[in-house]
Amino acid sequence: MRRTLLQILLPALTAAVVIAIWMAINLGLSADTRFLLPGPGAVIDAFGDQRTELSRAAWNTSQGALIGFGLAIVVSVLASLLLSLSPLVRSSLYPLLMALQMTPLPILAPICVLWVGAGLKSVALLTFVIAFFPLVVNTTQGLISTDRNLVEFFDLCRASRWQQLFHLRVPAALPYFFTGLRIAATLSPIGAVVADMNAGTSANDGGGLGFQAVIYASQAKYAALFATAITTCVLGFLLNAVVLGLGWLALHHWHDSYERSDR
Amino acid sequence: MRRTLLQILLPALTAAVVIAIWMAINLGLSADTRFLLPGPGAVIDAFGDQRTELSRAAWNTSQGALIGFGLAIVVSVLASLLLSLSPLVRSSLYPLLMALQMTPLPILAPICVLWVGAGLKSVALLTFVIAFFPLVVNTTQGLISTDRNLVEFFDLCRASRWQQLFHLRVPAALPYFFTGLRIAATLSPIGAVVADMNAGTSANDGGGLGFQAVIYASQAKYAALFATAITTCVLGFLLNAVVLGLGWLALHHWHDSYERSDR
Amino acid sequence: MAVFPLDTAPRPSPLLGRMSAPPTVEFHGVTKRFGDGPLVLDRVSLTVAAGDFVSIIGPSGCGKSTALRLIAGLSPLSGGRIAIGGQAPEEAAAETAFVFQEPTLLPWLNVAHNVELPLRLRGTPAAQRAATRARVLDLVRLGERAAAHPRQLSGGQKMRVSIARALSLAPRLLLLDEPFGALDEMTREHLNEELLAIREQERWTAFFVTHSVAEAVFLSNRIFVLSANPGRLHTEIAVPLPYPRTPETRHSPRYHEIVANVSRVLRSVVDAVA
Amino acid sequence: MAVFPLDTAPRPSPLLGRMSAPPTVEFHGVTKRFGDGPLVLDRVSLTVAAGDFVSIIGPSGCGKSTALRLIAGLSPLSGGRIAIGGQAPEEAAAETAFVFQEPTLLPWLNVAHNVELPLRLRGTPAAQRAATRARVLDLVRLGERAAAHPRQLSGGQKMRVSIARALSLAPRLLLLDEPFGALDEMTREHLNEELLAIREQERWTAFFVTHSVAEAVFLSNRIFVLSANPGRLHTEIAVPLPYPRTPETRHSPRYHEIVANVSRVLRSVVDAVA
Amino acid sequence: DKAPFKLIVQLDWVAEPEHGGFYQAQARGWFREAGLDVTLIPGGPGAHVMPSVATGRAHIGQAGDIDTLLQQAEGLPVVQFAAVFQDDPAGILVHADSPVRRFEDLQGKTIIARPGWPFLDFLKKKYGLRVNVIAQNFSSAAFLGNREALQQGYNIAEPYHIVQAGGQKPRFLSTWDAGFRGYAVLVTSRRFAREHPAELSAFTRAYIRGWRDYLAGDPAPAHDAMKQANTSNTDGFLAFSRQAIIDERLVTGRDADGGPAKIGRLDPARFAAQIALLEDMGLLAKGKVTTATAITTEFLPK
Ligand SMILES: Nc1ncnc2c1ncn2[C@@H]1O[C@H](COP(=O)(O)OP(=O)(O)OP(=O)(O)O)[C@@H](O)[C@H]1O
Ligand SMILES: Nc1ncnc2c1ncn2[C@@H]1O[C@H](COP(=O)(O)OP(=O)(O)OP(=O)(O)O)[C@@H](O)[C@H]1O
Ligand SMILES: [Mg+2]
Ligand SMILES: [Mg+2]
Repeated sequence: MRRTLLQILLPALTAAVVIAIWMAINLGLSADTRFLLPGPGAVIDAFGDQRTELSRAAWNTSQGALIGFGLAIVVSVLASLLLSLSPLVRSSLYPLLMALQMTPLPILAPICVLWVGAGLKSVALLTFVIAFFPLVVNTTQGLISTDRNLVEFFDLCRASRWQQLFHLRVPAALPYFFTGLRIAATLSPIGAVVADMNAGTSANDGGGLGFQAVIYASQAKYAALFATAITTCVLGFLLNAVVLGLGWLALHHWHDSYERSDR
Repeated sequence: MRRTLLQILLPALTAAVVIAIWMAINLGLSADTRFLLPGPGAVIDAFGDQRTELSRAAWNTSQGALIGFGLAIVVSVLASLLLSLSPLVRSSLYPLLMALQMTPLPILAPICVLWVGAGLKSVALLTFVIAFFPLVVNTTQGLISTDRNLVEFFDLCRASRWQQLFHLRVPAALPYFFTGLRIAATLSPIGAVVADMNAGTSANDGGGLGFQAVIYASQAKYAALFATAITTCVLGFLLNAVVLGLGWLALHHWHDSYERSDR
Repeated sequence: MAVFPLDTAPRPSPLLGRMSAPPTVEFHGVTKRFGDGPLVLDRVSLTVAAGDFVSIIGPSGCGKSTALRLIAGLSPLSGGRIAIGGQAPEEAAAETAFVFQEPTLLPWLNVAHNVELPLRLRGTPAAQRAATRARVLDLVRLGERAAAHPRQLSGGQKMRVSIARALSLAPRLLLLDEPFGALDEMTREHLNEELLAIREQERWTAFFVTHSVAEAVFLSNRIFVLSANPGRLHTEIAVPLPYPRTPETRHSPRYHEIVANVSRVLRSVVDAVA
Repeated sequence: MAVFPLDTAPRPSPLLGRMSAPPTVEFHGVTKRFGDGPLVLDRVSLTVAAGDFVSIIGPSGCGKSTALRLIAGLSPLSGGRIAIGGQAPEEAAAETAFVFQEPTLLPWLNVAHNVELPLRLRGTPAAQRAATRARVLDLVRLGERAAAHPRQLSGGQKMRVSIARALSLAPRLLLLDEPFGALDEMTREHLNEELLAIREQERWTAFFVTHSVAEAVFLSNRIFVLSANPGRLHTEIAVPLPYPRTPETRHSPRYHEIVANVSRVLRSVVDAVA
Repeated sequence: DKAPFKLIVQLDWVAEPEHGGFYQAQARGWFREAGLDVTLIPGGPGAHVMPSVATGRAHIGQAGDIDTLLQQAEGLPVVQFAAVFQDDPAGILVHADSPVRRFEDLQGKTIIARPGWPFLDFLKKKYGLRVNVIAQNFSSAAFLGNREALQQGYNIAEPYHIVQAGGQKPRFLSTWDAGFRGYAVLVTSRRFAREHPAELSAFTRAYIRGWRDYLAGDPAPAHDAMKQANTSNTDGFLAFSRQAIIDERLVTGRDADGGPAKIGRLDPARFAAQIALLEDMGLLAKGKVTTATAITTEFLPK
């Protein structure tokens, strides 16, 4: 009971402190530079003024982020299964994945636009590229960190490779997988925003948050820019909350990272 | 012996296959679009032509990437130690870190430039922001996943919080830490490149790889753009190799993710 | 004390396509070292007939667990040869169940699922699995803890789950590494008797590591005494007590005589080390 | 058999600023359940005098480990009160060493570092640490394996490292959860005697969980028999054999009589359950 | 005599002929003659000219007048005080064989451009055009790779690079042909304008002299400096770009009254019209900026 209350109060307190610091800096800035950090009031006004653009942009970016995130999950799990097969496979394929991750967006974005067209598809694809790597590294590490004694038990049971994967390595990898998932859930919305800046389009669906951010930045609408950033963060928070919930469901009854109520 | 040979041959084979596919696509592309994927020959020429710019840019970016990476390690470890204290601390502070991670670069970059000036300092700072999050999430997860039985043993020894941290939680967290480190080592060079696009300057030291990439892209010098990308990848590979080596030193004698020679 | 038939539906051997028989086990000059460490097992040769119940005893660290792991094919030999029903350990058609020295349960599965796991991996239908699981859990007296996770069990309970899991398999080769060490004497005797009762129903060859000479004598028809540093086969002792053995066996003078005899051998082995 | 003085430099008690004495331990109606599960310990009351060597025996899962964890303050009580030297377990000034039922070694430290760890945490100087480590490792006969990592040890060796680690501490309250269960009889007897020898040198109150009635009788001056489901204190038995006890004690008729008596009590407890 | 006054100039892009006035004046030593120690900071993708100037990190910056007006409307404390280009050479690149020949042909098309480019709003307003935007980041890859593509570009740069990359020289639809005439301007912060009028005047005089000499005289000093500041500059590009600036009379003015005398001049009437147009298009809130607050001609030579 006291616990639950704290669990709500403390984060709220943190938020309050952040807003207080924000306001203090805003007031402390000279009149000349205040525009760089608009106050909370101005940002709230911006939310009101720009609600049509922002909600449309948020909707577009959410789609891109979710599709990219989903794609990253599916592909990274498959890739991790492959990579977990042996150190040789890893040393052969990891460099490829790293190269994909490290190719700068100015190269990737135009290719992507030419390939699948600008807008949602490109944004989802670029988001995928951004969210994929942390997932694949964590999931692979999880898959290869399985307790050797349990692996031997499965060998003895003459379990097939698949059985060993699904009954042993995959569940044992979940703590790593969910760690990667949290990183990816945080990177996906911001990845979608960055992708949108490089490959978004106003066609059909209208631009996303990245598109809006470029417009606001070029017009020095800093309050609106902050509103865009806050909207991105909210998307990330929501995605993270879902991931945290799933992690709890999958792990709390056995993993040591969750406090045991039955001590 | 056979093993070691394979360990060199297979990655080389992968590289060869990649280059072969690359050349095949290059030849298969129509004359109109071939420029999008310049052939290996053109890229090698570009390395030659642009060696002055590229080596200067690579040097600048390396500095930014290394400083940002180093900063990310130090700060993430400190932050993780804080976050590992309790679920309450986590639910209070994680949202803050996520917000930092998710603030779009068009917002962060100008503030950063104002604060520390364009160029190396800003690039290092923005690289830090990009590399920090995967590290902190992984390290924290590692710190809170400590075997409960060992925690109880430390409690019984009346170990101080610090002792428990340094003798127990930190070593136990190393597998997670190194996983995060690999992600960060990959993100740092590309992060420095992206940061350079947003806050780099050709003043004083000259721009980094990101700066060059944008210039090359705007000048339609695609072979040079690819040379930039390859240089970024090489930086990432080097950083990763160091991290892998350190991970091996720290973990191979006890962690199940390394194959045991003594079976 | 009721004895339940355990998963006795005919199972084809993976290689022979018919019910497999308990295998013979032969060690020919088996040598084992880990990496470039010292010798752990030194030229061990022994022959075990099909259906033998063999106990291995010896001081801590003499190589008992290592020997079982070699039989199971979990660890490569450094020298010599092991034949199980004439085949190399990795290829042996015999179905092997291994109760490891540590419980080795999957922490994310509850007791019921842990016990059912090997059957599940074999594709046994759910109904049959549930029946077998209920039977073996009753056998180790853990029927009521079926829903608990391993971390909620006592040390002895975890070990009993591991035993139940092995028994659910109706194996042809049974490797037991100090399975009853963490149990109280009464539970231990109960399980000793159950084990012998199951042996009357099914047929397997068993290797049983224990530190209790009395237990070794009660259960097995042959006892191998290992000496340590390096592990060598010191003595092989036959136990000429007839099966089936019952609680009364423990009171027979013959039994006590053999126990005293084995103890003396063992003591001489350990004293040689100390 | 030599007995080595173990880290006997005077250590101030953290609270009293002087050498602490072995504590008394009292249970007042102690009740324990996990979460909303069934009762594990039900109104257990007992009193242990300073310097007592208490054995706890009872069927697997009856709550022996739980009782030790409660004494160590590792687990909260559900009801009742425990006083250690008059204080609550978490605050007790007595320095406690606990040999857990599982070895609980740090996998990244080698044997030597694992054994030295608690002394290190206390800030004992390196030279003294090394001397103590060498002594306790000799005691458990693992001096030669000091450089090995836990995963390179046999089950019994791991347990011995854990025992050595506890003995290095010269504690005032010693909690031993089946420390010798994984050891062969000879090693076990050796360590039994060492333990008693150390007891003559240092002074501690000990709680010793075992499944061996003979061991319980040989070591302790009092035996608590627990019954299961829920764990209740069934009987308390005094062992009126004088200390120091020697290997000869094991041959005395008195000793055998008490063992037989305790066995009978234990059997009645288990039969009540089965 | 006094130590020279330190002045920092933030350019909007890497050193190129569009900065000819700065580099020529610098190379010829005319800033120093005017008692100024000028540092030219090349820009690039992350130049952040406006925040730098507004916060005093740089004293003078180069920017587009329309963006500047929009930002002034948001309260940025900057003022426009001299022209770089009388007409901004921005426009739409069109493939040589594209059927798009006039602005009217853009109906329903998609243009690769910076999101929020006001010219597109203007087209919508003037021709009733509906066009879509694909966000771009200075790269012309997507344009080159697609024969149908249309892209925002600079007449004095992209065509050259596209030809160099093996493409056909694209056609160009200029903003001024549509009647959308923006300046490229120099800006400074209000505070600096208030506190250092003399230095600004001296600077502007030297800057105009630099342009005049760069366009009419020998550009070699400026080009050498530009090559040093930006090693990817080639003689071919510098010559092309300078020639385009001369041919299109970007610095001297495309109007009838154009000529060297117009270098640097700002026309308040044109600004008033510009502001009215932006207000009309809904990009500027009415009355938020006026010519009086947006620009000053105080530092231009009388
Ligand atoms: N964390 C827990 N949650 C729920 N039940 C638990 C937990 N820990 C122990 N128990 C239960 O409490 C009972 C007592 O456990 P405990 O470990 O004290 O037994 P024990 O006497 O030490 O047995 P053993 O001789 O097998 O070690 C057991 O039935 C066990 O299943
Ligand atoms: N992976 C390993 N690397 C190096 N040495 C090992 C390894 N595993 C076991 N050993 C050593 O081999 C010897 C035999 O070990 P084993 O586990 O077979 O002993 P054991 O007879 O089962 O002992 P216990 O009764 O204590 O379980 C021991 O000295 C042990 O330290
Ligand atoms: Mg063993
Ligand atoms: Mg226990």
